Amino acid sequence: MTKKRTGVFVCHCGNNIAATVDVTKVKDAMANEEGVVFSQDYVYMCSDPGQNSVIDAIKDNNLDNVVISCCSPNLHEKTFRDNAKMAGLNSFTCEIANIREQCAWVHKDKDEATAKAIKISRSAVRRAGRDQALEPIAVPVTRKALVIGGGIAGIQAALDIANAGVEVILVEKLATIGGHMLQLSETFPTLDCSQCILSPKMVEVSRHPKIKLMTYSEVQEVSGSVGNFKVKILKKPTYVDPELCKICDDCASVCPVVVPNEHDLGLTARRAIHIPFAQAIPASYTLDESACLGLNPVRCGKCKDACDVGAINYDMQPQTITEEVGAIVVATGFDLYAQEHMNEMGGGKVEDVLDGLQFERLCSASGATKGHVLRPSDRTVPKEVVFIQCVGSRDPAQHCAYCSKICCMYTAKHARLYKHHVPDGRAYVFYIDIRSGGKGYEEFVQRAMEDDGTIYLRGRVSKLYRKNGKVRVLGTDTLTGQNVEIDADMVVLALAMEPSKGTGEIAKTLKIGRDKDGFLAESHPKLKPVESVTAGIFLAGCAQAPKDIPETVAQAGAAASKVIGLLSQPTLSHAPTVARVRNSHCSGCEMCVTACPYNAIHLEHGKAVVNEVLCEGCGSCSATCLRAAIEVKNATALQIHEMIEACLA
Amino acid sequence: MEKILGKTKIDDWVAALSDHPQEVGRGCKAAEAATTTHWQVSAPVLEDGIWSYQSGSGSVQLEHSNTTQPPKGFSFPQREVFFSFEQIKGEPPKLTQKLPQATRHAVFGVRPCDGCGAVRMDKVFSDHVADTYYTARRSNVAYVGLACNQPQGINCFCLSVGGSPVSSDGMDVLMTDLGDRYFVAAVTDTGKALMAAGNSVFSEPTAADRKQLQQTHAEAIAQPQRAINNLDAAPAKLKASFDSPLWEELARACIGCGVCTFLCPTCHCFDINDENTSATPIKGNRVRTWDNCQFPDFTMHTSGHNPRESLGSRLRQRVSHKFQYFHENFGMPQCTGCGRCITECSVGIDIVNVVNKVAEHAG
Amino acid sequence: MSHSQAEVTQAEASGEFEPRIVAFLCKWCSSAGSDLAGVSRMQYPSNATPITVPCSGSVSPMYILSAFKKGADGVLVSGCHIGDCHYIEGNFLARRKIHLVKELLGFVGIEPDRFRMSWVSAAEGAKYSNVIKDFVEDLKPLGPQNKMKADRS
Amino acid sequence: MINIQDMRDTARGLLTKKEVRAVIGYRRSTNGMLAEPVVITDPAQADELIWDPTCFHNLSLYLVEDRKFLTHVRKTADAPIAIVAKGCDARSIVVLMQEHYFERKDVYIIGMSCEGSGVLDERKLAAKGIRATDAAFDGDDFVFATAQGEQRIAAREVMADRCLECREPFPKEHNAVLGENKTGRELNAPFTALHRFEELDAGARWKFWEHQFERCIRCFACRSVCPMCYCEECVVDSISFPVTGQTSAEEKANRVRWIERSATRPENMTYHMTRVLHLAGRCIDCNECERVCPVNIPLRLLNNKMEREAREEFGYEPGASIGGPSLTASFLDTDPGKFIR
Repeated sequence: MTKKRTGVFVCHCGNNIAATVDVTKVKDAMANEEGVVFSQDYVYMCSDPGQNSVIDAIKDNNLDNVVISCCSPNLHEKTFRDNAKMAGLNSFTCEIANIREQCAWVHKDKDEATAKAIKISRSAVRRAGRDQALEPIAVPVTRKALVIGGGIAGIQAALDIANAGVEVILVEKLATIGGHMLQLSETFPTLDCSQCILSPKMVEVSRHPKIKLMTYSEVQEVSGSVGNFKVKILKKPTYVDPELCKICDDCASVCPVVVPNEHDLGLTARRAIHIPFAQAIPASYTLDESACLGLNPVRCGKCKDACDVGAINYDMQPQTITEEVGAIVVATGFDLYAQEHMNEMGGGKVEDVLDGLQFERLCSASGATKGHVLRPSDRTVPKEVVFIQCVGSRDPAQHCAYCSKICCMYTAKHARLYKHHVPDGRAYVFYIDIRSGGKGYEEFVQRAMEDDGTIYLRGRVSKLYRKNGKVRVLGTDTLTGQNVEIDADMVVLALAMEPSKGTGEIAKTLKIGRDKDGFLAESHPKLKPVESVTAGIFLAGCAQAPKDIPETVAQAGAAASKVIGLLSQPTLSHAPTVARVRNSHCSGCEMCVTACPYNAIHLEHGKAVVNEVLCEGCGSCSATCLRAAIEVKNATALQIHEMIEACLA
Repeated sequence: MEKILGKTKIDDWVAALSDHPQEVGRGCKAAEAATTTHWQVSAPVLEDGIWSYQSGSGSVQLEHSNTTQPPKGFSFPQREVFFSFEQIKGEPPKLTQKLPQATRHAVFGVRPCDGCGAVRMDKVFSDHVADTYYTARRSNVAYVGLACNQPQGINCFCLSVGGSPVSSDGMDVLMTDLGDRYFVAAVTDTGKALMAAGNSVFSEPTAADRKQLQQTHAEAIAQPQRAINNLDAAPAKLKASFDSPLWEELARACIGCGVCTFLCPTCHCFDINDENTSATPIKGNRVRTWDNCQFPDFTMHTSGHNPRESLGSRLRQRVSHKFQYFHENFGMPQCTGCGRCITECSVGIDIVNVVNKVAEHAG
Repeated sequence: MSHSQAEVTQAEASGEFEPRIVAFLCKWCSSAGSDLAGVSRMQYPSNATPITVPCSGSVSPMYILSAFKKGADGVLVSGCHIGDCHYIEGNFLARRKIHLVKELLGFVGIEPDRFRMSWVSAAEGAKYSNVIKDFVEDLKPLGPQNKMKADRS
Repeated sequence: MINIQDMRDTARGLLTKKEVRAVIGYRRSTNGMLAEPVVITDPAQADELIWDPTCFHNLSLYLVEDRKFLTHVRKTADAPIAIVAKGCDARSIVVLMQEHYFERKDVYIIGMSCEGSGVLDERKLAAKGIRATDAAFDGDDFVFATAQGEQRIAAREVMADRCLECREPFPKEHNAVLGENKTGRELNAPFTALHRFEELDAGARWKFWEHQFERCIRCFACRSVCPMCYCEECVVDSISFPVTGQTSAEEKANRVRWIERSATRPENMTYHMTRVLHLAGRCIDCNECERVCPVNIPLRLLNNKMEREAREEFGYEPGASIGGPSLTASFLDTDPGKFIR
């Protein structure tokens, strides 16, 4: 084996490095290193002449690998790797020694900084000397996408992807798409009707030739990786054939079972066989198995008898459908933080204390009271209503530490809607701050105060309880410093938003991370806000963090564009710095299999095998392996060993 | 030179050796001797539950059963630096030989089997070719032996390998415990010098002393020991049993560790490695360390082939070396019957049993 | 001038003990955090030489022991905060392994201050600088590490 | 109380019916009173088997050897292999199965309950000045045959520390089991020796270990006897590198020399500390390493330290479950992190 020939290029970065690091000394020291056949310094390595000098030196000196001692690899690693490639080298044999951010900029003493720059550079020389030439891994792409969640985020993403000509499978857990947005009465800041703007999109989904809609379905299993996921979807039986169902309601009218209606958050009731709401998509009834007397003509069978078209089939079985997709959008949305957690707010046990969504259903023309604001306990018009913001939010000690972002706005909307329904009523809002950033938002809140006379009280509510047919609200107005006591007819809590139930499971199924609050984690908070930590899986809507409708739609569009971009390539390229198994050393103990965060390792004939497409090169396997039988290419134990030596020489 | 040393006076002798400017040493030149002022005395000390040679305690009590490690390390240490090297890029390498320091060791309490061990080590390292490092150390080591009035353990078998519990082979001085005093006999010139250094601590032996010595030695030799059945036949029997399946059977429990050979007074295999201390400039030491025929890479070829891959073949190597190959080269068995490899083997591999069984099997 | 002369710094020449630290930094958080310290021009002692690794979870106990054997006076492993690991759970694995290493080092009597682990996010330049400052301060009174350092004479 | 004849009958029966291809057990050695490991294949050999306080060996090592041999000759076994296993040995078999070294069906475990007793510590017996030619269990006592006649000693006086501190003297994982499952032993609390050592301050601990690591002669008996040290190449040294015809020159050249062959303190220390870390969560305290050490390095303290950390900090019990994840390949959200800055 002939010795590798290494070239070192030390950058002055103008005076950024040269002021504290004696670059000439670094260059000379590197020239003395074993294996280094070329060493030079230059004022701006990343300038055109600098880059050209790298290319020329590689060619002229027959270099096998290069080290650039310069700024952070985050800035110019790609630049110099491209240079290496242009000069005919493999780009993975170029290493960056960061002597600016990690050295020149943080030290004053020139001797010390120079000594450290030499160690950093020497360490990079050792690493480069052992670098293997690697080629990016090409992965073919399945041109199909999966969208999980049929709320506004999922609907938008599915439509955007489908409109680009890519097939989409839209999976929704419930019997209809629409999500929470469909429960809303009006939307801020324009007060336009939520259903009116959403229904057309739902219809478009149902009719789109590129969208395969799967309601009443759940994603069970996901394997594979970016470009080629394999997804198992469980389609639960609705016991009604949507093709035949005429939505005549004959079945529901004979059904003997009455249960609370989820769509109205329990403010109304429905039958075991039901349609969630008139505009549901798909337009079909669903027989709720958990409520039904037994799917058995002997036990009941009334609905089946009532159905003229024979759409009801008790023998319908759950189906598992396997699909292959290239990318996934997760839009599993939110749920409200449960009132039961809020003891100081009555813990869900005090009558006429509603959450925000229940109030939406009270205001909605399609809701429980047909759009009349009546309090649930006695169906009278509430004259004094207290709205409380930040219930469960911004309370790191007991509840959720984060701000749920939309409650200031929807509380203002609620107050206004209430005042529009009950002009002589009094609306109080307890708040901590008003956060109304957004186009037209601040003006909207101002109108709630000024036009609609909502009384805003800055302070927290300490307690509420039922007294004399009213809800007594005890709180403090921190602006006046006075205690406030209101006997309200109704109280509306702006409860915190939390990830929808099942977010944990779906995150596990997809092997994507969650943040400390349980929301799905984005890959980078600023630069990759719609990417999950797993390549090929994107995030949209409130599953990622609380947000309002326009933001959700924007994020869904962004996720869709990422999917379209990804799937527009014939193949994908995956970083080749992945784990490699040394068969002679592997004993098949499966410790790496357990440790791998990506399920990228499995056993074949008693030896570990790495799926290079799934492997992200984190090295958890190599640190766990007791036998040095697995390591990450170009970050091998031998390289680290020599780098340690270089740092301490 | 034969003397009597009262047991209470042994420390005075040790003190005299430690303090006495020393002018003689095996083969040392006058110029070297002038720079050396005393003997460093080592003797068995019971620490951590084992007997081991230690120096500097000032007090020597020869109440020990044999040491866990033989004294071979005094002349053949587990690690020996041959030379250091340094190569500045573009220049030829610079080598600096590292000869052992000329410390003189007087090792007390050496048992006859280990004295015989020294004889065999000397043959290996100086008979045909003198090993610079070994001989440099060996010339500065003197063994003050102690005869075994009783066998040291249940696995002693020196008598059946041509040795004796009272043998003075390899010793510079041989002491015999006569109850309240030692009978001290010089074996070599170095031994005489050692005794001379003690001078007045000794007294002359009486006829009664000599008679007791004879009797003690006779009784010692008469003590029952384990036995290799027919030593003289062993080389031929082993030779005939090279391909015997018995080896694998006898080695079935072997775990392949290095206890038997590292603790053996006559095992002398070594490995030579470069230990780098710096990559730029290249710096390091060339080092000799003990190696071990029981380790899996011993005799491993570069090709990956290992002619002695199985534990049975490694056991055969150890036993045949002791009782056949060494005999062929030097006319004596290499084994001195100390029994360490039996006593310390964690799985009961017993060289006496092995030799006897193989011989029996060979018919 | 040979490189070894170049490395004799003023402080070393003046005789004050300058601990030598090997700092294993994960690529995504701690290395980025140290970059931020640089961008923000936060000054800290030059004793720690960084080695960027993919993830704190990739730091084998062997690396740590090896650094001590090669004469490091202190060893730092720094990764992403729990929950922020770029590789989802590498730092969880690291936390468990490093705990064992740390306990073992202390058990055999190596000063606990010689080995340190920290979580430094990409946004915590100041924290990185403080981690190094504190480490150097804590190491100075301990003097050179000779317990594990191979004597290669 | 275990009747030796029952064990012999079990072994004989298994071999006669060809339910197993061999039985790994103990027989009397030629080295004094001690037992030695034996592998028998002939039912007639069953009468050689013994069971007494010198049966300290963890025979699961020979399951490893057996597997290595089968791999080497590229054969698959036609029947399981039987093994005589104490509580601790059975736990090590569980760890080996957890690491897929072999499968449950490959092994027939003849469990031997220590019945609230344990095995002998030869050093403790030697310290009492007793040279015995035979040893036997008898209730709470060990009975030794000596030149001076039979000598009866309370077992706990000469029992190995690890047995005194054993939490599970009954082999839970077994196919057949002999002896009673005696619980509620009133011997030493777990980690008694460790606690005693930890009363020393850091300086004294270093003095202790400095001395111990100086003394190691790197005979690798500790590693060789350990059933968990089954790696083809030990990562900490370049001694046992498995070179095959397929091993490339590059692979040979790229061996990492984490430690040198020289038996100096830093090298020895790195070796032992790596071994301890690699045994964390895998060591089941059979303490064979310490027993076989010719220079008596107290390795158990190191392994016990890791075992207690695993138990107290991570709730991990080595050898408890075949299907569970390994200690260092897994984690809990609640793992301690206070040491992290």
